[in-house]
Amino acid sequence: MKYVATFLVLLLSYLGLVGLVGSTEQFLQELVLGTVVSLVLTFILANYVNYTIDYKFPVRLLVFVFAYIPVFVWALILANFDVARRVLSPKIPLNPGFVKIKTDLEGDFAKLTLANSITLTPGTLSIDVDGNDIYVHTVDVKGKTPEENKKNISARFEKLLGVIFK
Amino acid sequence: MEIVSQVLLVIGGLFFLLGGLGVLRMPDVFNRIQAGTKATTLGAFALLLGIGFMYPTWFLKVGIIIVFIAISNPIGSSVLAKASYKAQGAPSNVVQDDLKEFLGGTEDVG
Amino acid sequence: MKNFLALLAALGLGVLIILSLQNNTLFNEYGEDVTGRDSEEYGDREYGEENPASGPANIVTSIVADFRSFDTLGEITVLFVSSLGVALLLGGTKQKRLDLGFHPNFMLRIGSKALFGIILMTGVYVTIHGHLTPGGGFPGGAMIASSMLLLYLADDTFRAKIKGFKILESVAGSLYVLIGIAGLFFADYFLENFLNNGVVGDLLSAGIIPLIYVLIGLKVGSEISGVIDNFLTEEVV
Amino acid sequence: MINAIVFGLVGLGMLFAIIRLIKGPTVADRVVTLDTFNVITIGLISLLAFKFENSLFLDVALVYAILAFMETIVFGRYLEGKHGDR
Repeated sequence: MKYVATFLVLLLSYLGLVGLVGSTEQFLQELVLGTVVSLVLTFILANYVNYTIDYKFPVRLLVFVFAYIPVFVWALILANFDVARRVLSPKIPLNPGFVKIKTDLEGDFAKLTLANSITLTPGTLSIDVDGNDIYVHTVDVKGKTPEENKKNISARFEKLLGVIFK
Repeated sequence: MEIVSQVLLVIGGLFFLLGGLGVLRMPDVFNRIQAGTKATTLGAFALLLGIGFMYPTWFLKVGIIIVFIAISNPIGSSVLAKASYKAQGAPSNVVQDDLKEFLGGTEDVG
Repeated sequence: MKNFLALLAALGLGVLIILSLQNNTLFNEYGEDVTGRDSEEYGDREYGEENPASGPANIVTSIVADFRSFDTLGEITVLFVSSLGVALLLGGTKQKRLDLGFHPNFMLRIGSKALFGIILMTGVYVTIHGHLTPGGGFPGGAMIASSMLLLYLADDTFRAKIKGFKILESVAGSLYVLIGIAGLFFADYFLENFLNNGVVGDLLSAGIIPLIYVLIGLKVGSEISGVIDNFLTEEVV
Repeated sequence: MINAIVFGLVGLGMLFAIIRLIKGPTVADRVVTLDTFNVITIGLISLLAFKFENSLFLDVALVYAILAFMETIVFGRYLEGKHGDR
Protein backbone atom coordinates (compact mmCIF):
# COMPACT_ATOMS: atom_id res chain seq x y z
CA MET A 1 0.00 0.00 0.00
CA LYS A 2 2.85 2.37 0.73
CA TYR A 3 4.12 1.84 -2.83
CA VAL A 4 0.78 3.00 -4.23
CA ALA A 5 0.78 6.10 -2.03
CA THR A 6 4.34 7.10 -2.93
CA PHE A 7 3.64 6.50 -6.63
CA LEU A 8 0.52 8.66 -6.53
CA VAL A 9 2.26 11.52 -4.76
CA LEU A 10 5.16 11.53 -7.21
CA LEU A 11 2.99 11.20 -10.32
CA LEU A 12 0.58 13.92 -9.20
CA SER A 13 3.38 16.36 -8.47
CA TYR A 14 4.93 15.64 -11.89
CA LEU A 15 1.63 16.20 -13.70
CA GLY A 16 1.01 19.35 -11.71
CA LEU A 17 4.39 20.69 -12.72
CA VAL A 18 3.80 19.91 -16.39
CA GLY A 19 0.42 21.64 -16.26
CA LEU A 20 -2.19 21.75 -18.99
CA VAL A 21 -0.21 23.60 -21.65
CA GLY A 22 0.32 21.95 -25.02
CA SER A 23 -1.63 19.56 -27.20
CA THR A 24 -3.12 16.20 -26.27
CA GLU A 25 -0.27 14.32 -27.89
CA GLN A 26 2.30 16.22 -25.85
CA PHE A 27 0.30 15.56 -22.71
CA LEU A 28 0.25 11.82 -23.43
CA GLN A 29 4.03 11.82 -23.89
CA GLU A 30 4.40 13.59 -20.55
CA LEU A 31 2.02 11.13 -18.90
CA VAL A 32 4.00 8.10 -20.09
CA LEU A 33 7.31 9.65 -19.09
CA GLY A 34 5.96 10.74 -15.69
CA THR A 35 4.63 7.24 -15.01
CA VAL A 36 7.98 5.66 -15.84
CA VAL A 37 9.97 8.13 -13.71
CA SER A 38 7.54 7.83 -10.79
CA LEU A 39 7.67 4.02 -10.93
CA VAL A 40 11.46 3.98 -10.81
CA LEU A 41 11.61 6.52 -7.98
CA THR A 42 8.84 4.73 -6.05
CA PHE A 43 10.88 1.57 -5.68
CA ILE A 44 13.91 3.53 -4.51
CA LEU A 45 12.14 5.85 -2.11
CA ALA A 46 9.17 4.00 -0.62
CA ASN A 47 11.20 2.94 2.40
CA TYR A 48 12.44 6.45 3.19
CA VAL A 49 9.11 8.27 3.08
CA ASN A 50 6.17 6.66 4.82
CA TYR A 51 3.15 7.99 3.00
CA THR A 52 0.15 5.85 3.83
CA ILE A 53 -3.16 5.49 2.07
CA ASP A 54 -6.21 3.28 2.45
CA TYR A 55 -9.52 2.62 0.73
CA LYS A 56 -11.28 5.43 2.60
CA PHE A 57 -8.88 8.02 1.24
CA PRO A 58 -11.25 9.64 -1.33
CA VAL A 59 -13.85 10.33 1.36
CA ARG A 60 -11.22 11.90 3.57
CA LEU A 61 -9.96 14.03 0.72
CA LEU A 62 -13.49 15.29 0.10
CA VAL A 63 -13.94 16.16 3.77
CA PHE A 64 -10.56 17.88 3.73
CA VAL A 65 -11.35 19.98 0.67
CA PHE A 66 -14.95 20.91 1.42
CA ALA A 67 -15.04 21.10 5.21
CA TYR A 68 -11.53 21.81 6.42
CA ILE A 69 -10.17 24.22 3.83
CA PRO A 70 -13.03 26.79 4.10
CA VAL A 71 -12.66 26.89 7.88
CA PHE A 72 -8.91 27.22 7.51
CA VAL A 73 -9.03 29.96 4.88
CA TRP A 74 -11.56 31.94 6.94
CA ALA A 75 -9.25 31.67 9.96
CA LEU A 76 -6.31 32.78 7.81
CA ILE A 77 -8.20 35.87 6.63
CA LEU A 78 -9.22 36.72 10.21
CA ALA A 79 -5.59 36.26 11.27
CA ASN A 80 -4.45 38.74 8.68
CA PHE A 81 -6.96 41.36 9.76
CA ASP A 82 -5.75 40.78 13.30
CA VAL A 83 -2.16 41.35 12.19
CA ALA A 84 -3.23 44.45 10.26
CA ARG A 85 -5.03 45.84 13.30
CA ARG A 86 -1.97 45.33 15.45
CA VAL A 87 0.52 46.67 12.94
CA LEU A 88 -1.45 49.77 12.01
CA SER A 89 -2.35 50.87 15.53
CA PRO A 90 0.10 53.50 16.82
CA LYS A 91 0.94 51.64 20.02
CA ILE A 92 1.05 47.92 19.32
CA PRO A 93 -1.20 46.03 21.78
CA LEU A 94 0.66 42.95 23.01
CA ASN A 95 0.30 40.46 25.83
CA PRO A 96 2.65 37.73 24.59
CA GLY A 97 3.60 34.41 26.08
CA PHE A 98 4.58 30.81 25.37
CA VAL A 99 1.82 28.35 26.19
CA LYS A 100 1.29 24.63 25.94
CA ILE A 101 -1.70 23.04 24.20
CA LYS A 102 -2.88 19.48 24.70
CA THR A 103 -4.04 17.60 21.63
CA ASP A 104 -5.87 14.29 21.32
CA LEU A 105 -4.84 13.62 17.74
CA GLU A 106 -2.82 10.52 16.92
CA GLY A 107 -0.64 10.18 13.87
CA ASP A 108 2.19 12.37 12.67
CA PHE A 109 0.59 13.97 9.64
CA ALA A 110 -2.50 14.91 11.66
CA LYS A 111 -0.34 16.67 14.23
CA LEU A 112 1.64 18.39 11.48
CA THR A 113 -1.54 19.69 9.87
CA LEU A 114 -2.80 20.91 13.22
CA ALA A 115 0.49 22.68 13.97
CA ASN A 116 0.53 24.30 10.53
CA SER A 117 -3.05 25.47 10.99
CA ILE A 118 -2.22 26.92 14.40
CA THR A 119 0.61 28.94 12.86
CA LEU A 120 -1.67 30.44 10.25
CA THR A 121 -4.54 31.38 12.57
CA PRO A 122 -4.96 34.57 14.60
CA GLY A 123 -2.24 35.44 17.04
CA THR A 124 -0.52 32.08 17.40
CA LEU A 125 2.68 30.45 16.17
CA SER A 126 3.47 26.81 16.87
CA ILE A 127 7.09 26.20 17.80
CA ASP A 128 7.44 22.50 18.56
CA VAL A 129 5.44 19.35 19.12
CA ASP A 130 6.39 16.89 21.84
CA GLY A 131 4.15 13.85 22.07
CA ASN A 132 0.69 15.23 22.76
CA ASP A 133 1.80 18.75 23.65
CA ILE A 134 2.09 21.59 21.17
CA TYR A 135 4.16 24.56 22.30
CA VAL A 136 2.76 27.81 20.97
CA HIS A 137 3.78 31.45 21.04
CA THR A 138 0.69 33.60 21.29
CA VAL A 139 0.33 37.33 21.02
CA ASP A 140 -2.46 37.47 23.56
CA VAL A 141 -2.37 35.03 26.50
CA LYS A 142 -5.90 34.26 27.67
CA GLY A 143 -5.88 30.99 29.63
CA LYS A 144 -3.40 29.51 32.06
CA THR A 145 -3.78 25.74 31.61
CA PRO A 146 -3.32 23.64 28.43
CA GLU A 147 -7.02 22.75 28.42
CA GLU A 148 -8.21 26.36 28.41
CA ASN A 149 -5.79 27.20 25.64
CA LYS A 150 -7.00 24.26 23.62
CA LYS A 151 -10.53 25.59 23.82
CA ASN A 152 -9.39 29.02 22.70
CA ILE A 153 -6.98 28.09 19.96
CA SER A 154 -7.26 24.66 18.40
CA ALA A 155 -10.61 23.06 19.26
CA ARG A 156 -12.39 23.77 15.97
CA PHE A 157 -9.57 22.30 13.90
CA GLU A 158 -9.19 19.23 16.07
CA LYS A 159 -12.80 18.20 15.60
CA LEU A 160 -12.45 18.22 11.81
CA LEU A 161 -8.97 16.73 11.73
CA GLY A 162 -10.13 13.89 13.95
CA VAL A 163 -12.58 12.92 11.21
CA ILE A 164 -10.06 13.27 8.39
CA PHE A 165 -7.02 11.51 9.90
CA LYS A 166 -8.51 8.63 11.83
CA MET B 1 -12.97 36.71 -14.60
CA GLU B 2 -10.59 39.54 -15.26
CA ILE B 3 -12.13 41.65 -12.52
CA VAL B 4 -11.82 38.79 -10.01
CA SER B 5 -8.21 38.24 -10.94
CA GLN B 6 -7.34 41.92 -10.66
CA VAL B 7 -9.04 42.25 -7.28
CA LEU B 8 -7.12 39.20 -6.05
CA LEU B 9 -3.85 40.63 -7.34
CA VAL B 10 -4.39 43.91 -5.49
CA ILE B 11 -5.32 42.02 -2.31
CA GLY B 12 -2.15 39.97 -2.64
CA GLY B 13 -0.06 43.09 -3.06
CA LEU B 14 -1.70 44.70 -0.02
CA PHE B 15 -0.93 41.69 2.17
CA PHE B 16 2.69 41.62 0.99
CA LEU B 17 2.88 45.28 1.98
CA LEU B 18 1.36 44.36 5.34
CA GLY B 19 3.95 41.59 5.79
CA GLY B 20 6.82 43.98 5.17
CA LEU B 21 5.30 46.55 7.49
CA GLY B 22 4.71 43.93 10.17
CA VAL B 23 8.32 42.77 10.05
CA LEU B 24 9.41 46.39 10.32
CA ARG B 25 7.11 47.48 13.15
CA MET B 26 6.77 44.51 15.51
CA PRO B 27 8.95 44.76 18.61
CA ASP B 28 10.51 41.30 19.00
CA VAL B 29 11.51 38.29 16.91
CA PHE B 30 8.50 36.08 17.63
CA ASN B 31 5.98 38.75 16.77
CA ARG B 32 7.90 39.49 13.59
CA ILE B 33 7.74 35.83 12.61
CA GLN B 34 4.00 35.83 13.24
CA ALA B 35 3.25 38.93 11.22
CA GLY B 36 5.60 38.01 8.39
CA THR B 37 4.40 34.43 8.00
CA LYS B 38 0.67 35.07 8.14
CA ALA B 39 0.60 38.10 5.90
CA THR B 40 2.93 36.77 3.22
CA THR B 41 1.20 33.38 3.11
CA LEU B 42 -2.21 34.91 2.46
CA GLY B 43 -0.64 37.41 0.08
CA ALA B 44 1.00 34.65 -1.94
CA PHE B 45 -2.26 32.65 -2.01
CA ALA B 46 -4.26 35.62 -3.27
CA LEU B 47 -1.70 36.69 -5.83
CA LEU B 48 -1.18 33.20 -7.25
CA LEU B 49 -4.93 32.57 -7.38
CA GLY B 50 -5.33 35.86 -9.22
CA ILE B 51 -2.80 34.71 -11.80
CA GLY B 52 -4.58 31.35 -12.04
CA PHE B 53 -7.93 33.01 -12.71
CA MET B 54 -6.41 35.16 -15.44
CA TYR B 55 -4.81 32.17 -17.23
CA PRO B 56 -6.84 29.03 -16.41
CA THR B 57 -4.39 26.69 -18.16
CA TRP B 58 -1.75 27.49 -15.55
CA PHE B 59 -3.95 26.43 -12.68
CA LEU B 60 -2.15 23.14 -11.92
CA LYS B 61 1.27 24.75 -11.68
CA VAL B 62 -0.12 27.57 -9.54
CA GLY B 63 -1.75 24.93 -7.33
CA ILE B 64 1.57 23.15 -6.80
CA ILE B 65 3.19 26.43 -5.71
CA ILE B 66 0.28 27.15 -3.34
CA VAL B 67 0.50 23.68 -1.77
CA PHE B 68 4.24 24.03 -1.39
CA ILE B 69 3.97 27.45 0.28
CA ALA B 70 1.11 26.27 2.54
CA ILE B 71 3.21 23.40 3.85
CA SER B 72 6.66 24.96 3.87
CA ASN B 73 6.00 28.43 5.27
CA PRO B 74 4.75 27.36 8.75
CA ILE B 75 7.51 24.75 9.01
CA GLY B 76 10.18 27.28 8.19
CA SER B 77 8.84 29.76 10.70
CA SER B 78 8.62 27.11 13.43
CA VAL B 79 12.26 26.14 12.83
CA LEU B 80 13.23 29.81 13.00
CA ALA B 81 11.18 30.38 16.15
CA LYS B 82 12.78 27.45 17.94
CA ALA B 83 16.23 28.60 16.85
CA SER B 84 15.58 32.19 18.01
CA TYR B 85 14.33 30.95 21.37
CA LYS B 86 17.52 28.96 21.78
CA ALA B 87 19.65 31.85 20.61
CA GLN B 88 18.22 34.67 22.70
CA GLY B 89 15.62 33.27 25.07
CA ALA B 90 12.19 34.67 25.75
CA PRO B 91 11.71 38.42 25.32
CA SER B 92 11.35 40.39 28.52
CA ASN B 93 7.62 41.17 28.26
CA VAL B 94 6.17 37.63 28.21
CA VAL B 95 3.44 36.85 30.74
CA GLN B 96 3.78 33.09 30.66
CA ASP B 97 6.63 30.81 29.52
CA ASP B 98 5.83 27.11 29.21
CA LEU B 99 8.57 26.58 26.68
CA LYS B 100 11.33 27.00 29.25
CA GLU B 101 10.80 23.59 30.83
CA PHE B 102 10.89 21.93 27.43
CA LEU B 103 13.85 23.61 25.78
CA GLY B 104 15.72 24.42 28.96
CA GLY B 105 16.58 27.83 30.34
CA THR B 106 18.94 30.17 28.58
CA GLU B 107 22.00 31.62 30.22
CA ASP B 108 23.13 34.91 28.80
CA VAL B 109 25.61 34.37 26.01
CA GLY B 110 25.60 37.92 24.72
CA MET C 1 31.30 61.81 3.28
CA LYS C 2 32.89 58.60 2.05
CA ASN C 3 29.52 56.87 2.18
CA PHE C 4 27.93 59.70 0.26
CA LEU C 5 30.58 59.50 -2.47
CA ALA C 6 30.11 55.75 -2.74
CA LEU C 7 26.35 56.17 -3.05
CA LEU C 8 26.87 58.82 -5.72
CA ALA C 9 29.22 56.56 -7.67
CA ALA C 10 26.77 53.65 -7.51
CA LEU C 11 23.88 55.86 -8.66
CA GLY C 12 25.98 57.25 -11.51
CA LEU C 13 26.87 53.76 -12.70
CA GLY C 14 23.22 52.74 -12.55
CA VAL C 15 22.16 55.73 -14.62
CA LEU C 16 24.88 54.99 -17.18
CA ILE C 17 23.73 51.37 -17.53
CA ILE C 18 20.11 52.40 -17.97
CA LEU C 19 21.11 55.05 -20.53
CA SER C 20 23.23 52.59 -22.45
CA LEU C 21 20.24 50.30 -22.90
CA GLN C 22 18.12 53.00 -24.54
CA ASN C 23 18.03 53.79 -28.23
CA ASN C 24 19.95 57.02 -28.16
CA THR C 25 22.98 58.45 -29.85
CA LEU C 26 24.97 59.01 -26.67
CA PHE C 27 27.06 55.84 -26.91
CA ASN C 28 26.08 54.51 -30.28
CA GLU C 29 26.27 57.00 -33.10
CA TYR C 30 23.69 55.27 -35.28
CA GLY C 31 21.13 55.01 -32.51
CA GLU C 32 20.71 51.29 -33.06
CA ASP C 33 18.68 49.02 -30.87
CA VAL C 34 21.39 47.45 -28.75
CA THR C 35 19.03 45.32 -26.65
CA GLY C 36 18.00 43.09 -29.54
CA ARG C 37 21.39 41.97 -30.78
CA ASP C 38 21.11 38.22 -30.22
CA SER C 39 21.72 35.93 -33.13
CA GLU C 40 18.57 36.14 -35.19
CA GLU C 41 19.07 32.75 -36.75
CA TYR C 42 18.87 30.88 -33.47
CA GLY C 43 16.88 33.36 -31.45
CA ASP C 44 13.67 33.33 -33.48
CA ARG C 45 12.28 29.87 -32.95
CA GLU C 46 8.56 29.31 -33.09
CA TYR C 47 6.86 26.52 -31.23
CA GLY C 48 5.50 23.80 -33.52
CA GLU C 49 7.96 24.53 -36.31
CA GLU C 50 10.39 22.10 -37.87
CA ASN C 51 13.66 22.47 -35.97
CA PRO C 52 16.38 24.55 -37.67
CA ALA C 53 19.86 23.14 -38.17
CA SER C 54 20.36 22.02 -34.62
CA GLY C 55 19.15 22.68 -31.13
CA PRO C 56 16.11 22.98 -28.90
CA ALA C 57 13.50 25.61 -28.20
CA ASN C 58 15.73 27.17 -25.59
CA ILE C 59 18.72 28.93 -27.10
CA VAL C 60 20.86 28.83 -23.96
CA THR C 61 20.46 25.07 -23.82
CA SER C 62 21.37 24.73 -27.46
CA ILE C 63 24.61 26.56 -26.76
CA VAL C 64 25.47 24.74 -23.53
CA ALA C 65 24.59 21.20 -24.54
CA ASP C 66 25.15 21.25 -28.29
CA PHE C 67 27.53 23.86 -29.67
CA ARG C 68 29.73 23.81 -26.58
CA SER C 69 29.00 20.34 -25.31
CA PHE C 70 32.69 19.54 -25.01
CA ASP C 71 33.13 22.46 -22.57
CA THR C 72 30.22 21.11 -20.56
CA LEU C 73 32.00 17.78 -20.35
CA GLY C 74 34.94 19.69 -18.91
CA GLU C 75 32.67 21.47 -16.44
CA ILE C 76 31.22 18.28 -15.03
CA THR C 77 34.76 16.93 -14.80
CA VAL C 78 35.65 19.92 -12.64
CA LEU C 79 32.67 19.17 -10.41
CA PHE C 80 33.70 15.52 -10.26
CA VAL C 81 37.25 16.43 -9.24
CA SER C 82 36.03 18.74 -6.49
CA SER C 83 33.70 16.10 -5.05
CA LEU C 84 36.58 13.63 -5.26
CA GLY C 85 38.72 16.08 -3.30
CA VAL C 86 36.09 16.42 -0.60
CA ALA C 87 35.80 12.64 -0.38
CA LEU C 88 39.57 12.34 -0.16
CA LEU C 89 39.80 14.88 2.66
CA LEU C 90 36.72 14.03 4.71
CA GLY C 91 35.65 10.56 3.65
CA GLY C 92 36.65 7.51 5.59
CA THR C 93 35.76 3.90 5.65
CA LYS C 94 33.59 3.43 8.73
CA GLN C 95 31.39 6.46 9.00
CA LYS C 96 28.41 7.44 11.12
CA ARG C 97 26.24 10.54 11.25
CA LEU C 98 27.84 13.60 12.82
CA ASP C 99 26.41 14.15 16.31
CA LEU C 100 25.39 17.81 16.31
CA GLY C 101 24.00 17.73 19.84
CA PHE C 102 20.66 19.30 18.89
CA HIS C 103 17.69 17.77 17.20
CA PRO C 104 15.33 18.95 14.46
CA ASN C 105 11.89 19.85 15.73
CA PHE C 106 8.84 17.71 15.09
CA MET C 107 7.33 19.85 12.36
CA LEU C 108 10.49 19.77 10.28
CA ARG C 109 10.89 16.03 10.82
CA ILE C 110 7.41 15.19 9.54
CA GLY C 111 7.06 18.05 7.11
CA SER C 112 10.22 17.12 5.24
CA LYS C 113 8.57 13.85 4.27
CA ALA C 114 5.57 15.69 2.85
CA LEU C 115 7.75 18.16 0.96
CA PHE C 116 10.35 15.68 -0.24
CA GLY C 117 8.18 14.37 -3.09
CA ILE C 118 7.50 17.83 -4.48
CA ILE C 119 11.13 18.94 -4.29
CA LEU C 120 12.47 15.76 -5.87
CA MET C 121 9.89 15.83 -8.66
CA THR C 122 10.70 19.49 -9.35
CA GLY C 123 14.34 18.51 -9.79
CA VAL C 124 13.40 15.68 -12.13
CA TYR C 125 11.02 17.95 -14.08
CA VAL C 126 13.61 20.71 -14.48
CA THR C 127 16.18 18.16 -15.61
CA ILE C 128 13.93 16.43 -18.15
CA HIS C 129 12.58 19.67 -19.63
CA GLY C 130 16.00 21.26 -19.97
CA HIS C 131 15.54 21.69 -23.72
CA LEU C 132 12.12 23.36 -23.39
CA THR C 133 12.30 25.57 -20.31
CA PRO C 134 15.01 27.57 -18.60
CA GLY C 135 16.92 25.22 -16.40
CA GLY C 136 18.41 21.91 -17.31
CA GLY C 137 20.89 19.50 -15.84
CA PHE C 138 22.82 21.74 -13.49
CA PRO C 139 19.89 23.38 -11.64
CA GLY C 140 17.92 20.13 -11.77
CA GLY C 141 20.79 18.22 -10.22
CA ALA C 142 21.11 20.89 -7.55
CA MET C 143 17.38 20.53 -6.75
CA ILE C 144 17.74 16.73 -6.45
CA ALA C 145 20.70 17.24 -4.11
CA SER C 146 18.76 19.80 -2.08
CA SER C 147 15.96 17.27 -1.54
CA MET C 148 18.64 14.97 -0.13
CA LEU C 149 19.95 17.83 2.04
CA LEU C 150 16.44 18.32 3.41
CA LEU C 151 16.29 14.67 4.49
CA TYR C 152 19.73 14.94 6.08
CA LEU C 153 18.81 18.09 8.01
CA ALA C 154 15.41 16.83 9.10
CA ASP C 155 16.44 13.47 10.47
CA ASP C 156 19.30 12.91 12.88
CA THR C 157 19.88 9.31 11.90
CA PHE C 158 19.18 9.40 8.17
CA ARG C 159 21.89 8.30 5.76
CA ALA C 160 21.38 7.76 2.07
CA LYS C 161 22.82 4.68 0.41
CA ILE C 162 25.88 6.55 -0.74
CA LYS C 163 27.24 3.61 -2.68
CA GLY C 164 24.30 3.81 -5.06
CA PHE C 165 25.12 7.47 -5.69
CA LYS C 166 28.71 6.63 -6.56
CA ILE C 167 27.57 3.98 -9.03
CA LEU C 168 25.00 6.36 -10.55
CA GLU C 169 27.61 9.07 -10.91
CA SER C 170 30.15 6.90 -12.70
CA VAL C 171 27.52 5.34 -14.98
CA ALA C 172 26.21 8.79 -15.94
CA GLY C 173 29.71 10.12 -16.62
CA SER C 174 30.64 7.12 -18.75
CA LEU C 175 27.41 7.32 -20.73
CA TYR C 176 28.13 10.96 -21.56
CA VAL C 177 31.45 10.01 -23.10
CA LEU C 178 29.82 7.04 -24.87
CA ILE C 179 27.24 9.36 -26.43
CA GLY C 180 30.12 11.53 -27.61
CA ILE C 181 31.83 8.54 -29.20
CA ALA C 182 28.55 7.50 -30.82
CA GLY C 183 28.50 10.97 -32.35
CA LEU C 184 31.95 10.21 -33.76
CA PHE C 185 30.58 7.07 -35.41
CA PHE C 186 27.14 8.12 -36.63
CA ALA C 187 27.96 11.75 -37.42
CA ASP C 188 31.28 13.42 -38.04
CA TYR C 189 32.55 14.79 -34.76
CA PHE C 190 32.82 13.92 -31.09
CA LEU C 191 29.50 14.77 -29.36
CA GLU C 192 27.81 15.72 -32.63
CA ASN C 193 24.05 15.28 -32.73
CA PHE C 194 23.07 12.05 -34.51
CA LEU C 195 19.37 11.84 -33.62
CA ASN C 196 16.31 13.38 -35.22
CA ASN C 197 15.73 17.02 -34.28
CA GLY C 198 11.94 16.79 -34.24
CA VAL C 199 9.56 19.70 -33.79
CA VAL C 200 10.35 22.64 -31.52
CA GLY C 201 8.43 22.36 -28.24
CA ASP C 202 7.90 18.58 -28.24
CA LEU C 203 9.16 16.44 -25.43
CA LEU C 204 11.03 14.21 -27.88
CA SER C 205 12.98 16.77 -29.84
CA ALA C 206 16.37 18.41 -30.04
CA GLY C 207 18.32 15.23 -30.71
CA ILE C 208 20.77 14.13 -28.03
CA ILE C 209 20.34 17.22 -25.85
CA PRO C 210 17.68 15.78 -23.50
CA LEU C 211 19.78 12.64 -23.05
CA ILE C 212 22.85 14.68 -22.21
CA TYR C 213 20.93 16.89 -19.81
CA VAL C 214 19.41 13.93 -17.97
CA LEU C 215 22.89 12.46 -17.57
CA ILE C 216 24.26 15.80 -16.34
CA GLY C 217 21.37 16.08 -13.88
CA LEU C 218 22.00 12.61 -12.47
CA LYS C 219 25.72 13.26 -12.21
CA VAL C 220 25.43 16.68 -10.56
CA GLY C 221 22.72 15.48 -8.17
CA SER C 222 24.64 12.43 -7.01
CA GLU C 223 27.92 14.33 -6.72
CA ILE C 224 26.51 17.12 -4.58
CA SER C 225 24.63 14.56 -2.45
CA GLY C 226 27.95 12.80 -1.91
CA VAL C 227 29.56 16.07 -0.82
CA ILE C 228 26.67 16.73 1.62
CA ASP C 229 27.05 13.22 3.01
CA ASN C 230 30.77 13.72 3.49
CA PHE C 231 30.22 16.94 5.40
CA LEU C 232 27.56 15.50 7.72
CA THR C 233 29.28 12.25 8.69
CA GLU C 234 32.29 11.46 10.79
CA GLU C 235 34.68 8.58 11.16
CA VAL C 236 34.32 6.11 13.98
CA VAL C 237 37.53 6.32 15.93
CA MET D 1 -2.47 50.34 -14.58
CA ILE D 2 -3.24 47.33 -12.43
CA ASN D 3 0.33 46.14 -12.94
CA ALA D 4 1.75 49.41 -11.69
CA ILE D 5 -0.40 49.35 -8.54
CA VAL D 6 0.45 45.74 -7.63
CA PHE D 7 4.14 46.12 -8.42
CA GLY D 8 4.19 49.26 -6.30
CA LEU D 9 2.58 47.53 -3.32
CA VAL D 10 4.91 44.54 -3.52
CA GLY D 11 7.90 46.83 -3.95
CA LEU D 12 6.94 48.83 -0.85
CA GLY D 13 6.66 45.59 1.11
CA MET D 14 10.15 44.61 -0.04
CA LEU D 15 11.46 48.04 0.90
CA PHE D 16 10.12 47.74 4.48
CA ALA D 17 11.63 44.26 4.77
CA ILE D 18 14.99 45.55 3.54
CA ILE D 19 14.95 48.34 6.15
CA ARG D 20 14.44 45.73 8.86
CA LEU D 21 17.10 43.54 7.26
CA ILE D 22 19.63 46.34 7.63
CA LYS D 23 18.45 47.50 11.06
CA GLY D 24 17.73 44.11 12.66
CA PRO D 25 19.68 44.07 15.91
CA THR D 26 20.41 40.33 16.02
CA VAL D 27 21.15 37.58 13.53
CA ALA D 28 17.80 35.97 14.31
CA ASP D 29 15.98 39.15 13.25
CA ARG D 30 17.80 39.23 9.95
CA VAL D 31 17.14 35.58 9.18
CA VAL D 32 13.44 35.98 10.00
CA THR D 33 13.22 39.02 7.78
CA LEU D 34 15.01 37.19 4.98
CA ASP D 35 12.34 34.49 5.19
CA THR D 36 9.59 37.08 4.74
CA PHE D 37 11.56 38.81 2.00
CA ASN D 38 11.90 35.52 0.10
CA VAL D 39 8.16 34.92 0.04
CA ILE D 40 7.62 38.46 -1.24
CA THR D 41 10.18 37.74 -3.96
CA ILE D 42 8.24 34.61 -4.97
CA GLY D 43 5.21 36.85 -5.40
CA LEU D 44 7.24 39.29 -7.48
CA ILE D 45 8.47 36.53 -9.82
CA SER D 46 4.88 35.25 -10.23
CA LEU D 47 3.86 38.81 -11.09
CA LEU D 48 6.47 38.79 -13.84
CA ALA D 49 4.77 35.66 -15.20
CA PHE D 50 1.52 37.63 -15.20
CA LYS D 51 3.08 40.65 -16.86
CA PHE D 52 4.94 38.83 -19.63
CA GLU D 53 2.17 36.20 -20.07
CA ASN D 54 4.75 33.44 -19.88
CA SER D 55 4.22 30.43 -17.63
CA LEU D 56 7.95 29.68 -17.52
CA PHE D 57 8.30 32.31 -14.80
CA LEU D 58 6.14 30.09 -12.59
CA ASP D 59 8.81 27.38 -12.83
CA VAL D 60 11.34 29.95 -11.72
CA ALA D 61 9.06 30.95 -8.83
CA LEU D 62 8.68 27.34 -7.70
CA VAL D 63 12.42 26.69 -7.82
CA TYR D 64 13.03 29.94 -5.94
CA ALA D 65 10.44 28.89 -3.33
CA ILE D 66 12.20 25.57 -2.80
CA LEU D 67 15.64 27.13 -2.52
CA ALA D 68 14.32 29.82 -0.14
CA PHE D 69 12.79 27.14 2.07
CA MET D 70 16.06 25.20 2.14
CA GLU D 71 17.89 28.41 3.01
CA THR D 72 15.51 29.08 5.91
CA ILE D 73 16.03 25.56 7.25
CA VAL D 74 19.81 25.73 6.94
CA PHE D 75 19.98 29.12 8.65
CA GLY D 76 17.62 27.96 11.39
CA ARG D 77 19.66 24.85 12.11
CA TYR D 78 22.81 26.97 12.09
CA LEU D 79 21.36 29.43 14.61
CA GLU D 80 20.32 26.51 16.81
CA GLY D 81 23.76 24.95 16.68
CA LYS D 82 25.61 28.18 17.26
CA HIS D 83 24.38 28.26 20.82
CA GLY D 84 25.47 24.83 21.86
CA ASP D 85 23.69 21.89 23.38
CA ARG D 86 20.64 23.44 24.92
